[in-house]
Amino acid sequence: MTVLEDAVAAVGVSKHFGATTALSGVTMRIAPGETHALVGRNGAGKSTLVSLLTGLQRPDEGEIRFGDAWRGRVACVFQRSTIIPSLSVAENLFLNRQAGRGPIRWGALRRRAGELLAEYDVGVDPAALAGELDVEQRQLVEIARALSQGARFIILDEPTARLDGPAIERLFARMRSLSASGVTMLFISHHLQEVFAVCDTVTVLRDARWVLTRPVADIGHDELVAAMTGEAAGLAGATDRRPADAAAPAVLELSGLGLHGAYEPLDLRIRAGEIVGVTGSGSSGKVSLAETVGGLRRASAGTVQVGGEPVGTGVPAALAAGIGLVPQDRHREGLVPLLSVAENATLPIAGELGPAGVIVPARRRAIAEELIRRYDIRAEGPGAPVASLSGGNAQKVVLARALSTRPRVLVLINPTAGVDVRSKESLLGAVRAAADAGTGVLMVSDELDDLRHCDRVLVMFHGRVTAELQAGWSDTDVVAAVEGVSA
Amino acid sequence: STNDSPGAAASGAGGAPIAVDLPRADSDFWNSYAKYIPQYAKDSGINLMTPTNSQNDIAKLVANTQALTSQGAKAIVMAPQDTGAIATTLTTLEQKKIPVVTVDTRPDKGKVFMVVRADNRAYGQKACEFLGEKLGGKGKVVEFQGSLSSVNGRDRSEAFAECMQQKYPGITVFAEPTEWEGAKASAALQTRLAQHPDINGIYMQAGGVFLAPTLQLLRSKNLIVPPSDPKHVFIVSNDGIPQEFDAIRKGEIDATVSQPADLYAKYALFYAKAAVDGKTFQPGKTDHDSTIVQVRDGVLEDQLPAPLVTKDNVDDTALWGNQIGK
Amino acid sequence: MTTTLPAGEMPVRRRAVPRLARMRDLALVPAIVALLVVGALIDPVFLTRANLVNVLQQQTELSLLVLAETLILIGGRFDLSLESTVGLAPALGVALVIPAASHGLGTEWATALAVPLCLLAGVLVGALNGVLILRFGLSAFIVTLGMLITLRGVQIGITGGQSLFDLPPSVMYLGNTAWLGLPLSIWVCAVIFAAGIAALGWFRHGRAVYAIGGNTDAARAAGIRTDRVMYAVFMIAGLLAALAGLLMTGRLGSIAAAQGDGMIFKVFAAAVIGGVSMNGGKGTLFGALCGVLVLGLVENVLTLAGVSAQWIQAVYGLVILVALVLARLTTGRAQD
Amino acid sequence: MTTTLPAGEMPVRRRAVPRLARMRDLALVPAIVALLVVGALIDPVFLTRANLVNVLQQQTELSLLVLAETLILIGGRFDLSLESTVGLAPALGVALVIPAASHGLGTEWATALAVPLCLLAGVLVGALNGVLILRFGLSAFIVTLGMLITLRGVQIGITGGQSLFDLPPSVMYLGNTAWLGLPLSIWVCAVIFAAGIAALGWFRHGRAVYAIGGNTDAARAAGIRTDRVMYAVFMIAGLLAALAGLLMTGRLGSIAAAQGDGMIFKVFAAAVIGGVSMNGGKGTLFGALCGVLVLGLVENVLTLAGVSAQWIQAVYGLVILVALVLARLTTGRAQD
Ligand SMILES: Nc1ncnc2c1ncn2[C@@H]1O[C@H](COP(=O)(O)OP(=O)(O)OP(=O)(O)O)[C@@H](O)[C@H]1O
Ligand SMILES: Nc1ncnc2c1ncn2[C@@H]1O[C@H](COP(=O)(O)OP(=O)(O)OP(=O)(O)O)[C@@H](O)[C@H]1O
Ligand SMILES: [Mg+2]
Ligand SMILES: [Mg+2]
Repeated sequence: MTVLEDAVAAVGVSKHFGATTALSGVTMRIAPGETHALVGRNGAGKSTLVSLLTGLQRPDEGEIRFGDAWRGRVACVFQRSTIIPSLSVAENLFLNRQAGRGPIRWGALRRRAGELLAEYDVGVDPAALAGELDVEQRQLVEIARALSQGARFIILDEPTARLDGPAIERLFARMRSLSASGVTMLFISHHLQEVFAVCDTVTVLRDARWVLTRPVADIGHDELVAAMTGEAAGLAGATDRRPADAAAPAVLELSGLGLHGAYEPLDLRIRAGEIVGVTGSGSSGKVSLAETVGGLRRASAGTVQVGGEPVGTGVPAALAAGIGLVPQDRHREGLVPLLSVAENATLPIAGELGPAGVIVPARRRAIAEELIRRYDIRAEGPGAPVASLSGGNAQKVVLARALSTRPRVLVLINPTAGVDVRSKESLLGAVRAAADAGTGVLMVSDELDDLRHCDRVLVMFHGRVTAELQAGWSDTDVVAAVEGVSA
Repeated sequence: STNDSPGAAASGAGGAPIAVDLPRADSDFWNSYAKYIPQYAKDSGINLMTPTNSQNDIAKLVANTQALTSQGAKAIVMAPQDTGAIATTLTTLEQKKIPVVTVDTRPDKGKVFMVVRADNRAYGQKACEFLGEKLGGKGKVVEFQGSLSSVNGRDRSEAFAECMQQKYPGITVFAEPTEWEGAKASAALQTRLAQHPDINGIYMQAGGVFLAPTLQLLRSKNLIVPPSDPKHVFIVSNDGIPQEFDAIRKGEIDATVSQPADLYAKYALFYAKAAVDGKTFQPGKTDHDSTIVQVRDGVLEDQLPAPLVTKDNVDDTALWGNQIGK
Repeated sequence: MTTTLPAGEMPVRRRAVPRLARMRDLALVPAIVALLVVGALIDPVFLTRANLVNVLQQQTELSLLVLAETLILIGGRFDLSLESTVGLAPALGVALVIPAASHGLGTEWATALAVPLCLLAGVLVGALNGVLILRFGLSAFIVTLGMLITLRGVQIGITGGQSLFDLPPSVMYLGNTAWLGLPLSIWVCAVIFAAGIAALGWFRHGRAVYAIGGNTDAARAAGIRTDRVMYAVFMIAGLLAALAGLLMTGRLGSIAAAQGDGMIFKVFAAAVIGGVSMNGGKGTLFGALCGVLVLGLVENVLTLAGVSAQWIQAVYGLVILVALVLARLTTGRAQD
Repeated sequence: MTTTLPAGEMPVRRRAVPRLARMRDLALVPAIVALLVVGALIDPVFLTRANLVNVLQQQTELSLLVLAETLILIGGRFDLSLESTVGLAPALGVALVIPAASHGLGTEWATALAVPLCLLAGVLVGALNGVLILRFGLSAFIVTLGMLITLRGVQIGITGGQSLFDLPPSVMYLGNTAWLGLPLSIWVCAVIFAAGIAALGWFRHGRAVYAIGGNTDAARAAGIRTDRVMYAVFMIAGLLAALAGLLMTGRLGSIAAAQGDGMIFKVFAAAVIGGVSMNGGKGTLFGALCGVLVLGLVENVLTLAGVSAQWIQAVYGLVILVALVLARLTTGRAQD
């Protein structure tokens, strides 16, 4: 018989972590040469399946089968960074294959690394320490590493979550040419249009179980979302937002606020109920701006005022003034992994949970349950450690934490990074609800989907605000402004 | 000349520089010894180099010895607390023709000019006989041993055990390993007293570390009573520091073996100078109430007297513990 | 407009975790029970009130140090110098008030100042550690290792290596008094542990220590003044070490130049056996206290059993290793 | 649906860092030069060949331990038990071959076996640590702390606390021979360090240790057999500790029950002053070696300067602290 052998197959695999079932009897077959998408909501088990396929973990039940020619020819871009910060970029690129039996020739290695990086348009010195790279550069290094391994099967777990448009386009171009040369790929993303753009087949996981596997051409966007969420309802659009009251008083006023080396002094007023987006290319200074307002950085010039009162420096002062912050990186600044959902969500309001610094557990629990309900956090309860949550749900805890103080100003940095479609919707819904209740929102984001919820969008370029777009902008306006080309 | 090197202290005396290494800085006994050294050096016109301290660490002792030799020491006084590990150093020093006087301990191997030491076996023996007699040959005795790796501690323990076994088989001995730590001794005694409330004798191998903890514990158990009281616990200590004498005077302990810190310092320097001057000694009685014995080929030992101090002789001004601070 | 998602058929996939967490806390209870049984079999004296009180009293100083170290470890830092503070703080306090003839410094301040001075010395050492670690960004391990050596050296320097015997009664009081038939030091420890457990479990500043140890950046972003809290933790730890030094001084009746020497190893052993993580953010005072009890009981049982001096250390070490492996197997979690 | 924004060209935002990294390596060189100058001013003897050779020889054992510890630290683990292996391994090797009358175990195996047995003992201890840490998932700190106590206890147990001094010549050879006027132990260390620096700098398995210490999961994902590499590291470390024990035995002419006692603190001090991180993945053998030299020179200078016995420990500790602060200021990086 000439049955085409699977390149890789997971057959009836289950995986448990303690009491958590991450995968339950999932079967997925990947044919040679295809580009296979794997989608599902946060916590559906996608990354777990990847760790089984790459052999990092063993299934509790079922097995992973490789076609004869495929074993040992797998490369992977993991969702969690596998960059080793204390080693150079060159060494990270060629980790464990720096040399054959003999000694490593560092000069040659750096040259090879330089060539590889140039091929992917990554402007990084191969001799630099990987720890000095920013998130996006790290991601590009990881992708370059995986694609350069001469592997016949490549797994990409949310490779685009931390890339901007051109980088994504370059990645797709590279994927298409690899696909043309017969390389098999498994692609994971929360951006469904990317699935439609590069994949042949799609598998949907929901709640640790397999739901469907279908050629991409045979499935529509809404049908895919329905399969992921288990419900037929379509997604609510972002259009039906009533514009903010033009007469509302300003809650946040930045006058001459500047941070040397990051962005030039600027003025900005945000009214109660207004959502102001800020976008820009890498190193435009947008994140630094948000972090200054949130109290994480000390401005080198200018003042921040909330409701007319000047705000001191530091997070405690910002919190006291009524500024809530969703920081850029939930792993670094967002969450204390070992503590419970309840505790993480109530960290800034710990002083209000009882008299004289006492924390009354019942009150904390009640508040946390309310937050969990309001922001639709999927956790087994307020007492579950945050480390056991999937990425999207963890992000919602960070938002809940920022909103727990009922802030007058909410500062968000890339709030929906790595969050599935439905969770994204509920996250942004929560932000809008807060705005509707009179909070002024400053939202820094690279995603047009996020920005569509804004009343106006500022575009920054090399530390300056170069454009201000009122609601009703078109995608091309933003793209042009971001690239520094006048539209 | 080495005299202009800062290593040679300006003691005003000429002559060959003599070096002293102190074994540790955290014990009362050795600190007293350290105080006597410059005093006797001055008295006998010795060119004393600044003493080094090896902090109870044999590796430091070896390093110090090397440094002192390069600084021009012509004789070295040391007190190796680890008597095995000094062997190679002694060989090296012998090759360099630098005589060595060891104090308190006798190296297991290698040649030294003289060992200045009291007989530690005699300490154990004296303590055993005192307790045996006071207890009338029966009872229960707790012995705070030093550390197994210390030769002095081992000598005291062995002699005490042998004597008890042969002369007073009616006495039960609880030997407690303490690593010379007061806290360990206190805990062991507390446990032992709970187990055997009728303990009536204690032998502590070092008064400096065990005296205060023992008394403190007995006091809290109301066990410090005059010898006439049947509950009295007879205590023999070892070292002869002023605090032990005070305790004897107050009737808190009954005896101690006075380990002669002053004589250690005096005769160590005496023999070091004699060695530099080319003098030699023979086994036999000395002019200072002691005996030189040949412990093995090439090693002479001057065994200084170590008197047992009780209420009867505690005020003897000849005891070093009574001279200190006067 | 907010669209709240219907819960769908999201099954509750996890069993409650707190039970597990609490189990970790209780992991040593079987070991303690086992030790009690073994002790009782070895010698009937073991289970007497007097003996058990002795065990407790002997562990009071260690337990205070373990409490101090646990606070610091939960905060994600490290302090090796506590054992030197146990000696230096009382020695300094005493040396400043006694006459030079008794090896004092000659200042002869009022005797009543000895205890406050001792506690102050502890706080200052903690503050100094804090400055070097938090302010200068030095590695906690190596800073406190340097401190360990320096402080012991200072103690030897100011006392000339002599034990201090002439102690004012106030210094002896804490470690040498009994209330209602129990040594005062046990009462003191009990109160401090109760306060510590309450603070770490139900007070904002206590929970902040967990947050800092778990993720300092996140704690800072949530408005916790991380440096201030850690300064406080280091100073409280120094204070507790000084207090432990006072208890020990009272119990032993003198301050040896080596007081506290070598305790730090036991402190870490007790804390880690008791489930406190070396990586910060994890552990409880109750667990740490169980660790202290296990070590104390092991020592007591070995003494009562009359294990030969030659082998006692090997047996002690082995028992610790076995306790670790058992704690690992009962909680089923990797330690760190 | 979601459209991500394009970004302009990605500028190279940061300067090449290796220069800094290399500077970190050389951070101690000024301190070493300063010590040499100070030493020369204090005593002309200091710069004599004999004195410097002495300093080097005295540091050989420490340097081997530091090498071993550095390997383990780079791999992100911890080993406190090395100092006990320094005593136990030679003691065991010797006790198995000498007659019972010299405190042997009575087995009296062939004398030639002493050295191989000693090294084997070191390897086995390393393997045992590896099993407990890697296999059972116990905390490295606490396992090796337990080992530290247990191994020392075993040594005291088998030797009854006595020093062994009837040593076969083979055991003495390494620590007690000179080649071309330099002690053999210096040659041995030089060769081993050269090999270690080459392995860690230019060979795949050496680099794998850095990768494991930097991020174990990432290393595993890159196909490195992380457990296997770490087992090898633990066993090599045990072997090096046993070798250090042999050097020390030869140098001192006997094996004391306390051989190696207290060295581990110095080992860590040297490694961390030398820039090795306690968090894994960072540090070089060259830096660690500089750390060893600094400690050795400080001790030598303090001895030659005749610092009073009363204050020498305090001064020594202070010098370490100052060295740390200076290393921090010259490299400008926080230590960990
Ligand atoms: N090491 C682990 N320990 C405990 N639970 C885990 C572990 N890894 C994953 N989980 C749990 O298993 C489930 C599946 O996680 P997984 O990371 O595979 O989700 P995912 O589909 O990749 O989600 P996301 O889109 O957010 O990346 C989640 O509930 C997660 O919390
Ligand atoms: N405290 C600071 N001191 C000096 N330079 C800084 C500081 N903070 C940020 N920068 C620099 O300022 C520029 C803007 O940084 P920022 O992170 O705000 O940009 P961004 O637009 O968010 O970029 P990206 O999208 O890559 O995160 C960068 O070149 C960054 O390296
Ligand atoms: Mg995932
Ligand atoms: Mg940024």
